Amino acid sequence: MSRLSRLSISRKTFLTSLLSLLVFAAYSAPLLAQDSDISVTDSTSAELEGAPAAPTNVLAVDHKYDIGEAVDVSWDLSFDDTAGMRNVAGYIIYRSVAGSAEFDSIGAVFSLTSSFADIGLTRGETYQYSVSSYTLSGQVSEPIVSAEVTTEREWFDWDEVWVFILLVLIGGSVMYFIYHARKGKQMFLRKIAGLQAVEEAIGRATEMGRPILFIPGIHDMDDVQTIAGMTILAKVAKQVAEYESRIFVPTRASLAMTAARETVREAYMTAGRVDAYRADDIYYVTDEQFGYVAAVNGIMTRDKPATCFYLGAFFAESLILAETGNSIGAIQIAGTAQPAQLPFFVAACDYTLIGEELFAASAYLSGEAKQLGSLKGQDVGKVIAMAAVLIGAVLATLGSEEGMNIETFRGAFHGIWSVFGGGQ
Amino acid sequence: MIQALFLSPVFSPLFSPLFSVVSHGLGPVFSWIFWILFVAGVGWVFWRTIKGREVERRVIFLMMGLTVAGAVLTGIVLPVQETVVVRNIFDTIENLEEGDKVLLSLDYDPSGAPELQPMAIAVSQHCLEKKLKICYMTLWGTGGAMIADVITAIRPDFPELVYGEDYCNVGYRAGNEAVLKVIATDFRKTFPTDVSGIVLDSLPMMTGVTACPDFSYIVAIGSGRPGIKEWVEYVVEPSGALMGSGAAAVSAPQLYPYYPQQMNGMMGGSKGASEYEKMLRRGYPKYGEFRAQATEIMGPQTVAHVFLMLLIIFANISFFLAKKRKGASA
Amino acid sequence: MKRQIPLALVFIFGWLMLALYFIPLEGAQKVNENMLDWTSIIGIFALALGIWSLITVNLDRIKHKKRDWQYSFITLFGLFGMIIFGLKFGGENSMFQGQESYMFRHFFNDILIPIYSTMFSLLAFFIASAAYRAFRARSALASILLIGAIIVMIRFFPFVAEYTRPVADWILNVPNLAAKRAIWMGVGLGIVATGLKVILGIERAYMGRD
Amino acid sequence: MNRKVMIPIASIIVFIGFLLLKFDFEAVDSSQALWDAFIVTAGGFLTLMIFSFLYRDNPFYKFAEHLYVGVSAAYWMCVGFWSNIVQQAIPHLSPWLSEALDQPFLGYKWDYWIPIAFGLLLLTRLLPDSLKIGWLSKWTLAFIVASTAGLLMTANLKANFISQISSTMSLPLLPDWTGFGDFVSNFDLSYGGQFIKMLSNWVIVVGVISGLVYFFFSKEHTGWFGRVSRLGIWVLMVTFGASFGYTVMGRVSLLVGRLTFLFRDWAGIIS
Repeated sequence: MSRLSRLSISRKTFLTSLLSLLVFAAYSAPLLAQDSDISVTDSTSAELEGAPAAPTNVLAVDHKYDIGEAVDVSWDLSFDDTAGMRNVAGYIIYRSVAGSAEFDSIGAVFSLTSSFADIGLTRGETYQYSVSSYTLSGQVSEPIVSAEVTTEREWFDWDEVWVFILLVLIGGSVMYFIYHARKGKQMFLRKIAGLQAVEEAIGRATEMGRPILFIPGIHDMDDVQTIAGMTILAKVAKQVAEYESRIFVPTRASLAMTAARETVREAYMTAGRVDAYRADDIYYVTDEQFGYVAAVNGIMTRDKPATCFYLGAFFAESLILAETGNSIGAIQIAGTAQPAQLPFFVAACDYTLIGEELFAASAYLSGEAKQLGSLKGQDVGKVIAMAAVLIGAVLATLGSEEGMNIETFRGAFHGIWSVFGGGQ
Repeated sequence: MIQALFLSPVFSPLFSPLFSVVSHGLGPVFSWIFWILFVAGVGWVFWRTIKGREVERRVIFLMMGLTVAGAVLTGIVLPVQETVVVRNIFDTIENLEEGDKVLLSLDYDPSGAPELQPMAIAVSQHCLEKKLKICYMTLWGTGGAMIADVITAIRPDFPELVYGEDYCNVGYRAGNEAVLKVIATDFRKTFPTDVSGIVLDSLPMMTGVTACPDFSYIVAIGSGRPGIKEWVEYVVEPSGALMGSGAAAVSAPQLYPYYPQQMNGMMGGSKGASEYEKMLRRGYPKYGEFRAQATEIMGPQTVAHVFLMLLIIFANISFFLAKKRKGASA
Repeated sequence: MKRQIPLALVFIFGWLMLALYFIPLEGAQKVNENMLDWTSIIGIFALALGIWSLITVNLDRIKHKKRDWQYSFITLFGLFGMIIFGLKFGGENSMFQGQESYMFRHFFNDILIPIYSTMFSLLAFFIASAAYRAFRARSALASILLIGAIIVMIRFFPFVAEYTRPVADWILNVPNLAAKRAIWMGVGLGIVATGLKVILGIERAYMGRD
Repeated sequence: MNRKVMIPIASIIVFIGFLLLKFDFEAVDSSQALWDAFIVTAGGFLTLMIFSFLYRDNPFYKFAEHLYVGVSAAYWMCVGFWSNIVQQAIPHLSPWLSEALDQPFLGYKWDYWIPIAFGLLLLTRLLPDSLKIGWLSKWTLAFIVASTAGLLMTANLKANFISQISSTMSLPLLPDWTGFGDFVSNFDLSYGGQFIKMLSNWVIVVGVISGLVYFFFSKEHTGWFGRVSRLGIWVLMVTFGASFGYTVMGRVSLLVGRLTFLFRDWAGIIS
């Protein structure tokens, strides 16, 4: 029980830290937006005959967090865009380079748009921008000029700061629990149905004297799902070697074949049966998706494997494989992180590892403490997600109510939301 | 004589709301034979179910094959209902102005073609009717052939089209998501030339196009990865371009989360395509029913659906009967 | 040595790629973009291994007259035939123009694509047999699966569609969205944790030993 | 004569018969006409061969399968070789090689040597085992796996985790709420109505949270936690059922495409 109570403390700590981070972000977001090199140029009423009112408050700000190649231009909408004549068709943006009075038109946006990102500039150069509104009939307002702005380089991409913070939080807790687990801390883990069946399924194949088929998905090693599949393959192959059964691993990707060979050979070596390892049972078929499926179908109907594993990235072929496997009476264990293919595996296989369970499976099967520790780190990530969803929902609810004095919450909420990239 | 009987006023009103038959099919006599066989087959499966026997998978295969084959041969057409998700795409294109540029990305291969090609054709026809300029591209190596097919299909309707002025084809570049990442901000970096090596600057319609948002509308039609999800992630989200999409039925549900924020409309599978064809037909009557590819597919699909639903119902009846029997014997 | 160097490589490249994401540096973006090129170039070398494996497996089958060994001739015939069509020599008028060759392109587009689409269309049959077997109200979970499928399937029928369509659309838009989001979040976490384990060298089954 | 000989011979005769039927004898370019006829005939036969697998495994299916594997493997290798090595890498490596392969030299790029080097390391696997340098291939594996893992971690965290959270956390649980009285008097079951809006937001928030609870590994799913996790798996199952049902449509359309080809282009039954 002490274990559980300690767990809840760590969770509380994470919740509190998350909350404080969110609140911090909410307050700092407006500060970040108000930058020093903002210029305010008030416009007077339109001087040109029939021309729409000019936009106001034209600001040009160096785009933060980049290598210094972009400037964000923004302005307040023309009076004739939102009210007044309502004849504004859009805005034209002009740019001049350091001191030159010559403004070139660099782009235009539709009406009701109040920002423009100018990219592909030179770092360290000073620019000046101006914006005019125009109507469909071609009248253009006087241009409103911004203050000068110099592009700068930064060394950290602050646009991605939330990715960084969450990476540190989640990665940190994964590492923290791995470290703890290494020190011999016992951890509770719930059961996953498909994984408990693995050993039984291999045993059954051995009894029936039939081989085992393992498909590590159809992606190459540049997909994390394939890597997870390989880790499971290592455990399966080890057991196959111990039971003196036989395993076939046809692959669609050639690098995956190389990896699978290493994996299986290692497993046979660990089991002390390196002489029984047959490299030719792990082979590349073809890169063509359905050519691969055709060949695997052939293997299934001819070799009649008693157990089929499908663990990795799958696409449309999932159901073809699973149904053919079913027709030969094989026990089938599938797992993928492709949400679109899960329904078919669930319908046609005996056991299915859903999404995250595929990644968890390798840790479960390895039984190594450090692997298991990472699962707890993943759970911390889920707590963060749940907390964020709940807090967000509560704040949004409060924010939608009229007459309550909750301006602070509302502001905080909008801050968080915008920092998270919402509302764009 | 027999034909006259089947076409007689007694029978045709009975079925006209259910389905109509297009001219290229085998005709009413065959349709009747087909329906009789279909009902007989389903009845047989039902009979076996009642008797508590499982239906073998090959029988299911055979029935499925006969159902779809029969429906294809008879050329059944069913009524289509429109949805807002598809209508949004149609309306966006309808409201664009003459000369606006549309980027059409066909990210699929021949296996996706039955569902997706009709979308590409219908959207192209609509754009050209509105005198918009279309730029074709693809993220799939096999997509080049798809673009060529679409262009071949639409050319006869618009003989006056000029390559480079009214439409162009920049073809395929390897790199999947990387291509999108780059064209979101710099179109020419990845596509300095069109598919046949002509420098993009020399194509009149591409002047002024420097990045994806320079297109008034992007329609991404795709069936996998890289596809619509990648378009949203690497183009729409960073650049704020306006996008509509056409997805294979299988991937449509998982793309719903992007509607309506990241994409303003989506055509899902042949259903979505046939809706678009219907809207197109209404606005531009010259596109008759006979030329609507997706609409033609819908008939067999629905018949197959009926069959599948019946199968599921039978399966459950047999399951409950078996349970009851087991309960009675115990 | 044999063991340490790969692990060191994993560590270095893993952290490097991770860090580059956050650094706005010309080089960083270039490496990010080039990574995909690099992977595809290495992929071709890997493909050589793959093709070699395909050839040896089939030759072995023929040599030992294993089951269906005759068909290995067809595979090898197809393989080498296509490779020959894919060669490039003899200048502009030759029929060998690499991947632009007439035969090479058309053999694939016109002969193999039909097989491809046919394989794909087998799904129509398998989906029927899978539905027949799986959609039975055996247990609470199976019943829920069944209900979800039925509601969505009847949305396509012309007459009932009017009434079932809103429900089906709602299921596809709302609970579907919730479930997909939960799956995606979980997958995101799983990938982060697995990636971290890879970079730290904890997950290294794919590299074998020795 | 036994079946093993009869079946291939009969098939070839039928094939040639079909070819003759499809051949346009009046065509100006007879080799083109032959090719056209061959394409349609072979396409149809191969289609039927694959369909025959539905009945059971048979020599025709085996033929199509083995042909498909061989040709497609070679196809992807050639395409990869020409586009990735010859067109992409060579023009940046050596002017001499570029010229030999008819490619314009585009200037040196040292970084293209990295994949080439790793690729060559991979090929050490092909050398005889007695040389004992096959293990060098693992360097390549290490490079690919690590760098893609590093790339994917951030990309996935952003796309799958953060963006999903941010789009879920903006849902008000009481949308357009102006009081209970208004809610009751304006009660509306239509799709855009307040009740459905509210229900949807609740379902999404509760669905996401219960789904996440289902994925929880380090806590036993019992008690209230178990009930929430049970709810989570129910939501997943409804979704799976719905997606399955939704997919049927698309799959049948592929079959329609194939059968249309068979009936129209191959057999010529329908126009």
